[in-house]
Amino acid sequence: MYEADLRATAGQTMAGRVGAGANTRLPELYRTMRRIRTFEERVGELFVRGQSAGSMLHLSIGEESAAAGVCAHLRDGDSFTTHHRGHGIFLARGADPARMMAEIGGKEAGYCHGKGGSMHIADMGLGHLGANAIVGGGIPAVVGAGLSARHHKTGAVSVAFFGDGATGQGILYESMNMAALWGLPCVFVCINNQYGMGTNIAQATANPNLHERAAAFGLAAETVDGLDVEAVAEAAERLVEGARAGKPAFLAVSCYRFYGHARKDKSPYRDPVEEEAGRRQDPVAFARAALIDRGLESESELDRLDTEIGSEMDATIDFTVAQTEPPLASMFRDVYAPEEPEPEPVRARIDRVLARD
Amino acid sequence: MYEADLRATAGQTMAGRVGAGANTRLPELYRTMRRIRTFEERVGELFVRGQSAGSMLHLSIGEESAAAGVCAHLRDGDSFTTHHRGHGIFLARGADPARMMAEIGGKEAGYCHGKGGSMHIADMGLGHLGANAIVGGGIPAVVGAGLSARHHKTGAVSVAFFGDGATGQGILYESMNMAALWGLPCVFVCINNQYGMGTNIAQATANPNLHERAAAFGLAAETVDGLDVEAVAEAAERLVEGARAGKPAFLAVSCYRFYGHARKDKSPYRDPVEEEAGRRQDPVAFARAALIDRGLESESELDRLDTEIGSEMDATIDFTVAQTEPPLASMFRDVYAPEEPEPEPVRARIDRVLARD
Amino acid sequence: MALQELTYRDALRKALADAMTENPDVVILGEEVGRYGGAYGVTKDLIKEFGAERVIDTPISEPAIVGAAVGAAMTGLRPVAELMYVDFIGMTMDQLANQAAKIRYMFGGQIGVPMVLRTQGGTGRSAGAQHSQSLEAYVMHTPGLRLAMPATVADAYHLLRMALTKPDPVVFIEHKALYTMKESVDLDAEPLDWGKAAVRREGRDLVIVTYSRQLHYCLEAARTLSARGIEATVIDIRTLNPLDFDTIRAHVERTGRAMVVSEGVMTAGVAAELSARITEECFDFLEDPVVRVAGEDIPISVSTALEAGSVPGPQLIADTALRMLAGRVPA
Amino acid sequence: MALQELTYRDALRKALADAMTENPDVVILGEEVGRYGGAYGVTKDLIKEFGAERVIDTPISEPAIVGAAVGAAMTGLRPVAELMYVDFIGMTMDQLANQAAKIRYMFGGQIGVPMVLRTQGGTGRSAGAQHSQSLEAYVMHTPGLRLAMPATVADAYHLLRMALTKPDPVVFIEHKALYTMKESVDLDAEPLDWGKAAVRREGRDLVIVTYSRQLHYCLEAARTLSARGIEATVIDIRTLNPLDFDTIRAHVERTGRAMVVSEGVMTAGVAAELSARITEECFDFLEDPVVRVAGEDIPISVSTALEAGSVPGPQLIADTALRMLAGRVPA
Ligand SMILES: Cc1ncc(C[n+]2csc(CCOP(=O)(O)OP(=O)(O)O)c2C)c(N)n1
Ligand SMILES: Cc1ncc(C[n+]2csc(CCOP(=O)(O)OP(=O)(O)O)c2C)c(N)n1
Ligand SMILES: [Mg+2]
Ligand SMILES: [Mg+2]
Repeated sequence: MYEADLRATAGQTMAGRVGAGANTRLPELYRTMRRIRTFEERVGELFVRGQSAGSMLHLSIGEESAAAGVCAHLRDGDSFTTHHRGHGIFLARGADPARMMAEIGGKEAGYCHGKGGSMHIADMGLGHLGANAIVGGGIPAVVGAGLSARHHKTGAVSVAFFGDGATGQGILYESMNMAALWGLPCVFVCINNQYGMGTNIAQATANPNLHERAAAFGLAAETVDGLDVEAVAEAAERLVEGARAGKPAFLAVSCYRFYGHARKDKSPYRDPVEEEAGRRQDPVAFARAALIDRGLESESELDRLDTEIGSEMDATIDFTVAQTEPPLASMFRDVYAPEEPEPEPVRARIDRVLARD
Repeated sequence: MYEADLRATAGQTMAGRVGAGANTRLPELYRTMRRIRTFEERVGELFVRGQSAGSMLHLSIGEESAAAGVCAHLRDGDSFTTHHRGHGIFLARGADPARMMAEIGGKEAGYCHGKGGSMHIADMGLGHLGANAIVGGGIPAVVGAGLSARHHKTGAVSVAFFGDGATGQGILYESMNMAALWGLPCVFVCINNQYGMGTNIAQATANPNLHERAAAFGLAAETVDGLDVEAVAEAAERLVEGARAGKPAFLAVSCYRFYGHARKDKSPYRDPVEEEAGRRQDPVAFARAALIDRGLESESELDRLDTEIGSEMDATIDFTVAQTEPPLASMFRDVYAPEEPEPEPVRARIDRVLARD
Repeated sequence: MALQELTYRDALRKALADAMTENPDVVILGEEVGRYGGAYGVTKDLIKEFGAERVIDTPISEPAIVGAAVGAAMTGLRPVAELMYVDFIGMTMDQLANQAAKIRYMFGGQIGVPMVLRTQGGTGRSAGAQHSQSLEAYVMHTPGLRLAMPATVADAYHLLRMALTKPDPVVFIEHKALYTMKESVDLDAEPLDWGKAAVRREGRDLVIVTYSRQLHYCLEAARTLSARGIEATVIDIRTLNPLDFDTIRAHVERTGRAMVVSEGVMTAGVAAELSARITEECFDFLEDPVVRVAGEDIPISVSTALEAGSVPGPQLIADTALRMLAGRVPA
Repeated sequence: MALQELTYRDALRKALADAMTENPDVVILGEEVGRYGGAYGVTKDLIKEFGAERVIDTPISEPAIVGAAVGAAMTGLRPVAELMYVDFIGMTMDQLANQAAKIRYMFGGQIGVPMVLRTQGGTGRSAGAQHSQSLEAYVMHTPGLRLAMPATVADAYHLLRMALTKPDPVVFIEHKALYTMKESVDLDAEPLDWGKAAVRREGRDLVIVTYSRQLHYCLEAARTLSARGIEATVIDIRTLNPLDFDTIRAHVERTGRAMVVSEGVMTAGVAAELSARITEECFDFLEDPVVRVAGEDIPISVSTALEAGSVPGPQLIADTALRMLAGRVPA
């Protein structure tokens, strides 16, 4: 019965999609994806301008459909964690790109006051429980969030976003097993961009049909082609709503990492022919073409939108450059709760020790 | 083609089994299982006599077919690791029960000179890379042993034995993924005695068909009923030889933990009706009946064998009780290699510090 | 005021039960915490009282247990995760040290991780090298983690109750050899402040700083010493983070001699921190170097004789004090 | 004798290549060690020279990488496992501390685990809280694990070559800020003994004990001090286990003053061990308490300013020494 329900929902959405009518969400999905694409391009510029905090900047260009498609089905009160390549997901969930960029620049005005940076952005207001620099590190938190949702009967889901590389980490299976065992409202979204640094997924596992693992643990599990954001959104709707109803899920979104692993990596380990083909799997361009094809938007309307987004994102750089670094004293803040004493600085301790006579 | 080979082998063995002929290994398998059963009963006695080192004694009664069936297909040069309930496996592989019992008693004459005890028995001569008190802790070592076998072209396999509880540990999946990816000669044997302490496997996972997980990682994977040691041996032969040929494997042996988790546990969390039914799944009794049924051995011959084994195992207790504890100074030995200096005892350090004036 | 005769185990159990009654967001999760009642019986029958959704039996997945507790704590629960043995902390150090300990900081103070990780450690049950360790130093060396280690029945109760009100992650390490210890306690009494050391005995000649089970060995040694005319002050630090150094300083300055006693291995352990700190802050008052009495730098054997020899006992503590005060004692 | 101008990175690479050429059982396994050449380029092109069966790219599975190395070491290989960042050691502490470190002991001396775990730590690249730590104290506190931390190009080469001949597991921690450091070295020179500290500079006034990148900061501070008339001895301990305390003792007894400098957080860290040990063994020679200059007890921020502020630098080291010797220096 439960499965039947899901199929019914799925069927409806499909129908909605095929008819290129008013109820398509493609324009909105396109806009989200374009904002992500442009934001990431600007992150690259921030780096080139020497204004980023470090070079550990992981761009999600080519993966926009995963962020847009899944986040389209999240609601207020839902929560999520991301991996180190999580800018797009957070933007899709409603982040302020200026505060994001400021965080990436290590500035006081950033989401985490410059303590976190690109790999540790979080925002409790939007349910972002945190990006993570540990591959797989943020996954089990969604099990805990699922327990909270069950306990407080909030109807919220919690989504873990991670890369194909994280399927090497045992904690993923421990977490999926718990979610399935307890029927928690958890969704595991694997953004399979084919690479973990220089390692192709086929060099990391004998069976790259990643969803089969999740199925073996008892989750609803699918793989979807990330070229088509509508397909991602449909699968996400099915699985997210299933999870809300107590059937945790796994979704692998197949896509391609357009550029290097981090800003300095030129991917010398990849075949240029493969790269070219990979970059043709462009969900932003694909959606754009579909909008025009289906007569939902004209080329010039889209150009205007793209320009508008360009300006919005340009402003994030100007904003960031104008911001200040966090004050040195803030270093001792937030180790413990505000009502607790701060750790004593080493210099103060030494002063005390040597002031004895 | 590879799969076809396996099927052919399997077919042959089946044929061999159905004809209750000279080429059955059942008598030998029975003997191994009976020795395990009796040994474990004596371990229980050692505890009652207050001669065991601690109460962390985990008996494998009810699980003898896994040990006997799998070890029947191991050869010189093969290696294995076990979990904390590994006495039977080591015996099946040829251990000296007296040295085992002495180790369980924490005596100098034990396999590990009383440093290891029941949960840390090992013997490099027999390829026993060690029992482990960490659930799942011994599993990845077989991947390393598989790499060694590949490197040195020894043709050896390495087998990890563990319980159903270890399927909760992520390191199992990491290890299986590596073994499958690299085509290593590794076999993962899950002795599914239905319980991890007080937790039934159905309370630990949403999908208790454990072999499905291994299959999803690309291993040859089967579940076999542990009541029938010949079935276990057949599956083991298929999978062990497959692994030798480069197709790593997973075998779940279904059985029942007859007694408590450790010596002091009376399993109050189990339904007595279930326990009674579980204990009827007795691989030793089943094999005994089969031997008689098929006219391979007479009841009196088996009685004689059992008595002989009883005396052998009685002697292990007498041996153990007569042995001495390891000398106190041995405490500082074996932290590092023999050619390295031993750690300085705390007492000696304090003496040195306070001898200054 | 109602004095009760309670075991350490029951005091812990009562702390959990009282906290769960008071705060519906307290949940317990871990291996065998429910139907089995905990490997050492601390959570016995709590599942009957509070149900399986608040006393959650987990698969054997330590990393995810701690990780799930982190997520739960960030989303409105007050989880008490249990690690059956502190020896398993090695599997969870990423979730504990990289996640729980750093989340508040990395995220610029947006949120804390108010969880308690209960576990137990130490020797005393012939449990071998992987079930007998004292690993509190790993925790103490990790900024962001609070660390409590009760030595008495009253502290077992009060420290656990307090841990369950703290805004930051608390690692709470019990000692496996203390569970059956009985004391008469007043659970309604005003507890001492969280983060305040307890002076368990006062004496003029030297200060012994310790915690957890070694407190009892130190007190036993102090009685022996007293019979020999030496009076020791014995300080139980109770919480290693926060560390109440003021109490230690005051007593060391008064007596001029300090010994630190810990069951954990000596090198780079808690005893090293205490020793370094005392030297830094009380140097001019010290007549002797601070002496460390700690676990040997070796793994623990299953053999009972070797196990006992691997960690400090009352004899070694008393002998060391006698040597420190050699000038004062009639030979 | 042939002097070569080499980077720390290339010296490490050459050590691996030479060891692999000499001993066919040496294999490397880890994430991105092969085709990618290592996140910091240390294993660059080794896969071309030695093939994919000796330079093994693994999935992202730190616990199993270390566990596989343990099994490989027990069965005749000489594995060099790589952890891309020491910050990931938390996931592997079970395999490292409960398996690698204890196997020889638990099994009564039957077998050792001759593996090397190469990794890198420290600040300096704005890599944030989970990629900038100095976690050597966890390792130093674990009996059974050897621990080497090279500060110079020559040591990068020689210590790694030596580590690859040792019978016990060696954790080998490089510093991410040193990879591009260049020095002229003689790789054929007789290396100093494994386990022997290097006295990098001798001076009459105080001893600074340190290791890894902080050595360079200490030397810089020593030059500043020298200009102020203060002469410091700087000892690079190089291997934290075994620890060459004899060298430290000799110099502390001579100068009467000691400072220990470490990038790891101060509390319960390596600096605590060094301080405690010096106090114990050299108490009567000390004119000042041993002073610890170490990392702040906080996580590391991504902000470059906060990152740099979180760990010692030449300025703090020099200032501290000046204060210790305040009586001696013209104000
Ligand atoms: C535990 C851990 N191991 C290794 C790394 C280094 N590392 C950072 S990203 C990465 C690749 C991750 O690949 P994937 O999960 O596919 O994410 P992607 O980068 O493709 O988005 C690696 C190995 C890390 N940060 N954490
Ligand atoms: C990492 C770890 N977690 C928990 C334990 C405590 N423990 C010991 S045995 C056991 C149950 C194991 O069950 P299973 O793997 O099925 O083996 P069995 O005891 O049934 O043979 C548990 C939880 C442990 N020793 N190690
Ligand atoms: Mg990827
Ligand atoms: Mg079991």
